[in-house]
Amino acid sequence: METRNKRPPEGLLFEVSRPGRRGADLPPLDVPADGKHHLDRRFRRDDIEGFPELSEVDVVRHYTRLSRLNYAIDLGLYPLGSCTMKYNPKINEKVARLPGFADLHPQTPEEMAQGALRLMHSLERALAAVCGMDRFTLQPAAGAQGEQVGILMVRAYHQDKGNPRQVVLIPDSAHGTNPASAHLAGYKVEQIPSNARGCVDVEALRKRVAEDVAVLMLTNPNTLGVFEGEIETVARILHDRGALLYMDGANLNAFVGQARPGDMGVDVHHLNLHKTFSTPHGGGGPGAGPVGVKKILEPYLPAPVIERDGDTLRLRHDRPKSVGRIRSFHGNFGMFVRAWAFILAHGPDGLKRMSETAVLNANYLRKRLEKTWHLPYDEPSLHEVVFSDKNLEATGVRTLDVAKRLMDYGFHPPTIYFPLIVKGALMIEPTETESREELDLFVDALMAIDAEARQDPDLVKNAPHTTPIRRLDETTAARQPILRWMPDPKNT
Amino acid sequence: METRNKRPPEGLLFEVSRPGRRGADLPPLDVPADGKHHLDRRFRRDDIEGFPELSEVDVVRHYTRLSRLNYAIDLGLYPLGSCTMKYNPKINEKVARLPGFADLHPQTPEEMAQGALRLMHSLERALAAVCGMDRFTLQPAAGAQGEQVGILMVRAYHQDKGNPRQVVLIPDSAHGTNPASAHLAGYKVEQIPSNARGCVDVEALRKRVAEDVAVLMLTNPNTLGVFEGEIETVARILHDRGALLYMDGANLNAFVGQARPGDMGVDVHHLNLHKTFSTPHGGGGPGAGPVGVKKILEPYLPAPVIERDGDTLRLRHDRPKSVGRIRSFHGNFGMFVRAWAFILAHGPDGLKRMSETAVLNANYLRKRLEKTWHLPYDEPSLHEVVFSDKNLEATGVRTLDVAKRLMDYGFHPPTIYFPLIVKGALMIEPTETESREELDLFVDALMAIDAEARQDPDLVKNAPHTTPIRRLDETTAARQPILRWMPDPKNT
Amino acid sequence: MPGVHRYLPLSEAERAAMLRAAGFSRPEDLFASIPEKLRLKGALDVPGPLAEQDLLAELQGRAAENRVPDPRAQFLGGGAYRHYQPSIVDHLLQRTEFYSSYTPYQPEISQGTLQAVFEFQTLICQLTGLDISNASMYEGASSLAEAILMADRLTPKKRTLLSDRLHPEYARTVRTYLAHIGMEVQTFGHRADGTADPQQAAQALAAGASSLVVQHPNFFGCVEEIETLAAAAKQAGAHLIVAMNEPISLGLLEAPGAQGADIVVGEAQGLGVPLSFGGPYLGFLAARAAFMRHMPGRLVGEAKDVDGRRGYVLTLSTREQHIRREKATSNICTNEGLCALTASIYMATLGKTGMMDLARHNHAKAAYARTRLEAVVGLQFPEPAPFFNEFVVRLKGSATDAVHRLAEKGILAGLPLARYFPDRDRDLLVCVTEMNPKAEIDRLADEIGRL
Amino acid sequence: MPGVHRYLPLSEAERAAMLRAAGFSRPEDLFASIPEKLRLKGALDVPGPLAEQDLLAELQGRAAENRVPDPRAQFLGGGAYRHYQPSIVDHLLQRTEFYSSYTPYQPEISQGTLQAVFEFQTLICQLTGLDISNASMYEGASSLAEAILMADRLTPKKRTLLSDRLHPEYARTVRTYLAHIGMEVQTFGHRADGTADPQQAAQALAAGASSLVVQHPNFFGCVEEIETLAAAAKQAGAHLIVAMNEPISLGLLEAPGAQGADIVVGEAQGLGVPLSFGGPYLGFLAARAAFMRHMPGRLVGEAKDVDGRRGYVLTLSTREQHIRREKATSNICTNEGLCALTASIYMATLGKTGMMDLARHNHAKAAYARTRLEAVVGLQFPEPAPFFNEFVVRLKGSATDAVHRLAEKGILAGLPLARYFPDRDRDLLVCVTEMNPKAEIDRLADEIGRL
Ligand SMILES: Cc1ncc(COP(=O)(O)O)c(C=O)c1O
Ligand SMILES: Cc1ncc(COP(=O)(O)O)c(C=O)c1O
Repeated sequence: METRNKRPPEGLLFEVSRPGRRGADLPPLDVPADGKHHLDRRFRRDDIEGFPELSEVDVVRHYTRLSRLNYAIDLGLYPLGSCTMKYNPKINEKVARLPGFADLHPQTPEEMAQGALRLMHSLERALAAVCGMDRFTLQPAAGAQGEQVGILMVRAYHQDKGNPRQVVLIPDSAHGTNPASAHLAGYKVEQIPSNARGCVDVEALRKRVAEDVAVLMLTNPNTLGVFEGEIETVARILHDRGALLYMDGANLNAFVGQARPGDMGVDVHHLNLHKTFSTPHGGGGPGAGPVGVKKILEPYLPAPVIERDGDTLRLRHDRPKSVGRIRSFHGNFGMFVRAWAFILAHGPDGLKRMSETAVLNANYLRKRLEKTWHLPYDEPSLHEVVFSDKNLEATGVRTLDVAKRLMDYGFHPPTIYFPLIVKGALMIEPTETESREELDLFVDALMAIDAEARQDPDLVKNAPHTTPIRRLDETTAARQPILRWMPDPKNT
Repeated sequence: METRNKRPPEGLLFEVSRPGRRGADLPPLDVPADGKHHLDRRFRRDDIEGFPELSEVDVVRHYTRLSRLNYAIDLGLYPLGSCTMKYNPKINEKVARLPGFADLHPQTPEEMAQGALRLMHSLERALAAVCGMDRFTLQPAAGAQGEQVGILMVRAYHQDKGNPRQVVLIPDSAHGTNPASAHLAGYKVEQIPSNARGCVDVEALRKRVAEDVAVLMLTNPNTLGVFEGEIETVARILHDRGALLYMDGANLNAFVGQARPGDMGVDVHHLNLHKTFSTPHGGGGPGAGPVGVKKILEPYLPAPVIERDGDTLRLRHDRPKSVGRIRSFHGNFGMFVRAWAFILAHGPDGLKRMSETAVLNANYLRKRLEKTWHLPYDEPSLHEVVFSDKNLEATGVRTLDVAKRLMDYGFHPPTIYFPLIVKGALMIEPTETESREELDLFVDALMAIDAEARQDPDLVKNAPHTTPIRRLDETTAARQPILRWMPDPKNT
Repeated sequence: MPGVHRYLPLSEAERAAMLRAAGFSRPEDLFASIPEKLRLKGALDVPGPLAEQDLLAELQGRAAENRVPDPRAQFLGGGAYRHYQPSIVDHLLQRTEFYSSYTPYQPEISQGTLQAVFEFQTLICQLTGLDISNASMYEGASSLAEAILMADRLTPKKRTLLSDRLHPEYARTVRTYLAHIGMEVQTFGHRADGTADPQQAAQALAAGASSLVVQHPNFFGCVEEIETLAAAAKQAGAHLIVAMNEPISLGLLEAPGAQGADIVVGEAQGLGVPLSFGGPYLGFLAARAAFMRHMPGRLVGEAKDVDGRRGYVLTLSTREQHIRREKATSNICTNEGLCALTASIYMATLGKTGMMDLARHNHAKAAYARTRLEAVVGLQFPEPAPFFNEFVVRLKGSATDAVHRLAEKGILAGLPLARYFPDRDRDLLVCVTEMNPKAEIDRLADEIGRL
Repeated sequence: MPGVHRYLPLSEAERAAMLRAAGFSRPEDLFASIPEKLRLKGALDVPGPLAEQDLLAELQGRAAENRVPDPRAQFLGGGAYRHYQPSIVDHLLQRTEFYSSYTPYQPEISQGTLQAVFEFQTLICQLTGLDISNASMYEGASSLAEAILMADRLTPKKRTLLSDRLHPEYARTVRTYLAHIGMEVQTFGHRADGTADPQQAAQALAAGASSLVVQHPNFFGCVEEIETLAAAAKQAGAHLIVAMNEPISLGLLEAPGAQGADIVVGEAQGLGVPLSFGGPYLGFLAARAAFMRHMPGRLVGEAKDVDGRRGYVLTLSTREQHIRREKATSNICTNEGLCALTASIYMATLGKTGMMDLARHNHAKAAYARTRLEAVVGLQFPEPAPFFNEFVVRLKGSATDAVHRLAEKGILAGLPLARYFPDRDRDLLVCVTEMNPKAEIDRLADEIGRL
């Protein structure tokens, strides 16, 4: 009996293209087509080789069909650890598309863009309140760029004091962007080991921190979902030696309204609006990575900054000590609108309830799973919990297999093989927007997979079985990369 | 090996409901909650038993999951004969949602609603031009209601002449709404047989038309997709005896810009904006069934009608001879906006090209299929073509099986078992918005199914195999109807 | 390229090739079956074509010609109601699988629509307190006509009684529908407080009727005494038909089914369907189980597939025109499916508490407006009966003039009853919903006071 | 119910039950791992909560505070471009499967995104005339910085040369990125006609550099002589990096790759991405095949599944931060995926002829505007070189004042260069696109004439 629909898979744009089709009509040209400013032949192209030709209908069908090959948050739990895949409120999509925002040109004179500037100003202040920091920049396009800006500010600060220092310390459990960003800021990266509890080893830190250390990049809660309980001590150690504390705030969803980086001795940190504040991930982006700082770092913020001038808000560019621009224009404004709407929708209690629920859901999952699945670090969990495939060792089933098999149960898998300090990690972050029944269904699936692994390991190892495409040969793909479509020589 | 995703099917709203959840928050009440106008207890309810309680997330997931169980025009060919399932331009959805239209209250004073009235007026005039009629009413909510209005006008016309007459003649190939609408207008319905060519039998008609006949309801092109070539003669026969000619214009897509009902002797006809003019079908509706009339019937149009009064347009209610209202307010205005946008997008040449392409696609399919599939009426096809399952008689495979098997090939089946004059009819209408490759894929599928029927009939008889749900027991469903969810007595 | 249009996939070359493949030499030949003299010679007299950019500008221009006050300052009701549509409703409606699909004739690939309709039927039953509901009808007025016909199918008496408090457009539509099928339509009067008069109803019923029709809340906003009227109808062996056009009221008012109504029918636009200048709207029809096989319109029922899975199908179609032709229970075919989906998503989003809170808010705001207006000297309230979110205020002068004068102040004050009742020139029907903040209600009262 | 929020599914009861099931007695205990003294005592100082109805009103109010002239009368460019977005683009973007999904780490359930990115990479290659493209970067300026770093990875010279005709914000961003990684940034000058000077470039190159950077069309609108510059770069063993921020120009201008550019990088917002006050936008980076393993950002490649079906995967990830940490080719992780999809749908919709026609129209309209302005006495055009849809006009007085005065006439005349170059106080950068009808161009010229 058949199982797969017999319609051939959707071809590439270039394959479904047909010469002579068009998907858009332009208004008739209402000015002379050619005049004295005619552009010389040598500047012009007479074809865009291979470029597709489709009708509007063809385009709509192509992308509608493609969309059906994706999983989505609106289809179910999307428990990617450290990614905070929460529900994206639809009203946020609507307000971000208000013509007053969506059609606003970034070069619009300030006087005509006060609504946008006010929104950015309000968001900055709200983030400062949430994080207990003195000031924010909204410019960074994502978390990684926020890290980069943050470390550049740290550098400028030390520079001002006469010595930029050489080293950035990063725990071995940190996200890859931390070292990459530190490197871009011209620093040497040194790893700090985690202790048995998965937290930064304070003694090792104390030993290491010297005049050459500029800053420690600490993720809190860390990538195990564990709160860095000794963070104050950490801050003191650093500050005593003139170093600063950077916090990677990607996991801020864990304690919004419960605690604030600013109260923990953090000097500078980024957060991800596309995580904690629910701006949609868009299949990879866009995001936004605002950076919060304490007073001491304010002079170094990227220019421009928004400042009040009577009743009008102005963009100040004259910031002599600024680290400068990190991008063009004012940042990912469309994400600011969404994040601001998200904050307004929740209010103070709602935000607090948000983190409480995220942590409750993670702990509920943990409790229901920990008897069956191996918990490498038995520490209190906040917003996420990390398991491993250790208990399945005998079966030969690995984390990757479990991830793929979850697809057959209708779930997106958790983050796998991260953090690196856990072998075969399964990093599960449910977020606050999951219902109990969805969590229970997920638990049932993981329990069933554990049983399958023992009874019929091949069923799991060959998973997924029910997806539009099954496991792909990524090795060959990387060895002989095909990164673009090329016309079939046969047809040309 | 497994084939179906293991996630349980989405439950009913009432099953996924959880007490205490809410999907919407209201603005705080800014007036006294209770005053002297407090509503007495005896008028009030204190519960809506069984009503669902869901969070916004639950609702979004519920309907997103349900949506994925549907086929859609944006996923491929939707060849339902007589339904004109063409692409629904997205811009039409956008303009229909402009606040100036979508938020306009039907009781808005005329002076404040000139934009809407102008749009309706323009649409009326454009339809009159397309159909060669003198005047249109946009009031009917769908084709059937248009028929009803049309026949009521015919009745009023005859009444005015002193005798409403008793009989409405309808060919045996007509759509079921024709007799049903005639009946609602208080007429006795008599069938007129089709001749060997599938068209109305002119001789039979000539014999039958007498003083008691009010009107003939003729579908043109008829439900075989064939143009009623003798329509002028038909009109003459009727007119000679004081009877009128009603045309069912559901199939207007076949000759827009090529010919006009008004030039064929038609006195009154409806058309379906949700067919020829591409307003979306919405899984069953809404539609709109404007009715065009010749001068002689104008006095009987439903009230109100739009009329110029200097620069302003007014709704005239004082129409003594009007058949009256057939519904509240001004008709399905949202559909008018879409249809008007559709007409503007095409223009005169575009509309002509639309029908030409619809007919081309139908004839292309016909040519490619007619050698293999039985063509009960070998007459020139316009926008659609009707095949039958005759050639498969020996295999035991029936039209229904073919329809279901098409689903396994990723297609929506054609209209089946209609028109009634064809045994085992497969009524195929591709419309103009299909590409050649989509048509070819469909032909390949029907060819493959023909082969399967001969080699492995059970494969076809047990189809579909790849749909979320397989064949349903409709007999039991009708014998013991369950028309609503009821709380499970076990749980209460 | 004249022929190549963004909505038409075929290129000129494909067109030519297919024409040849189909056995034609010229495009005109495709229409050879249309007699030459019927072939249109000239071009159609319609505007266009417009590029999408120009099309959008054109329609934006049209929309802008509708010069209406801010929604917060509108107080129009009278059969269509202003309510806030949560953003997820339209977001979900724009799933092409919902809006671009046809009537679910093929259940295997239409379960999304079918389950949603089954849920709609259930939600309507829960709101109205009745046993069954259909999948939707055109709109309120024609649905009422269908309900009257249905009642007479079950209990043929060829006579119906309409309350004179019924929406005039509904009454007019009923007469149009019933004009030629030998059913008599009679109206009965109301009491001084503005509600339908049970006595007069009883008298009229004495002569026999298949149905007694009362609108609730009625056209003038008054909440009706359903129980009393139901008793009178029952007594006379007639069916009580309750017509409603403000479904939000059912979040506060007792379910008519629980009060003895046999049929509840009307307009459900209020459940999140856009005002859209009067349509598309959402007719609904709920009734006691006895009416099941007499129902007009589509019905969705539960069924099992060959593997035992639960699914949904269109059922009891032997009632319908495509099977029964002139003997069908109605001529309806295309209904208002997407509006029913709109209402379902709306109801699911508000949920039980939301619906009940919203109804309370509407009533409280209308009550506040009424109280504020009562404080204005010289105004009268011809219908003193309890109301939901709508009531009539009698001004000192012409209500039509008042509406125009307040429009200059950016207020759309309500519906002048003169539109339907020339003799009620000073009467204004005012509707207040959650869309009207207190500040605007105050402004309305102040400005009316200043008239 | 304080705790029950529309975005939080759990009811109070479920919350309590789950808390117990998880082994906690009070919600606070969930945070026991946070030292008591770090626990926030008071409530956060943020506004809200707002019901959706109020939220919408609040943001509509904010949006309305942006008082800008009608889009048809706007002539702003300077790095962001006004183009018409066909309605299908946003309709398709709103498919939740596209916008609510994460980076496609799990290809089996992400083929929609992966195939779309693979198509994006191809479209960018076709437009630029180069071999490879990545899956998107943040925006134009930082992408340029990444390109310079990439060039120096392949050919380490620790030195880059920037044309002084580069967008000032791009130049500033490059300096920020390169400030501390031991790369020298030097600029070279331009010719009288406003284009980058190949001579000066050659001189600067003599000292050695890994890349020569020129914007095309440049910040002042001038079309550059790519071939000449490419020759100079090649000669010196440097890579020519062409920075672009108006992708529509590629519908008319020869593909830089075909003119000798090694890398084409920049801003692709013009491909249907909303202006949105500056972001999110779409950085793109295309290069010759030699750069493949030096590319920053994500790359999607073709692969086969176990059943031999063609599919797509994220590939060459050993370049990336999650594997290589500080040795990665970039720190980028989250990119601008949805903007890349926007651009892909936009390009697919316009298609080959649409893109080329649109570019012609843009140029024709800008040329017309320029001609109209040239007819105004007293105006000057400091950059006489050929242009695409943007050029500088030197007014008789302050351009900033002019912009404000024309704003009162409902025209946003352009970008005063004083914003970046205090010494160019009278210069106005004017951009004309398909969004500007002739009538508005005429009005602009007339009003400038009246100044
Ligand atoms: C812990 C952590 N740090 C940093 C990042 C980088 O943030 P972005 O992807 O927004 O650049 C992420 C995101 O995956 C993360 O999880
Ligand atoms: C030939 C014909 N007549 C009438 C109708 C009825 O139109 P509607 O469904 O809009 O009421 C249809 C629609 O199916 C039809 O195909």
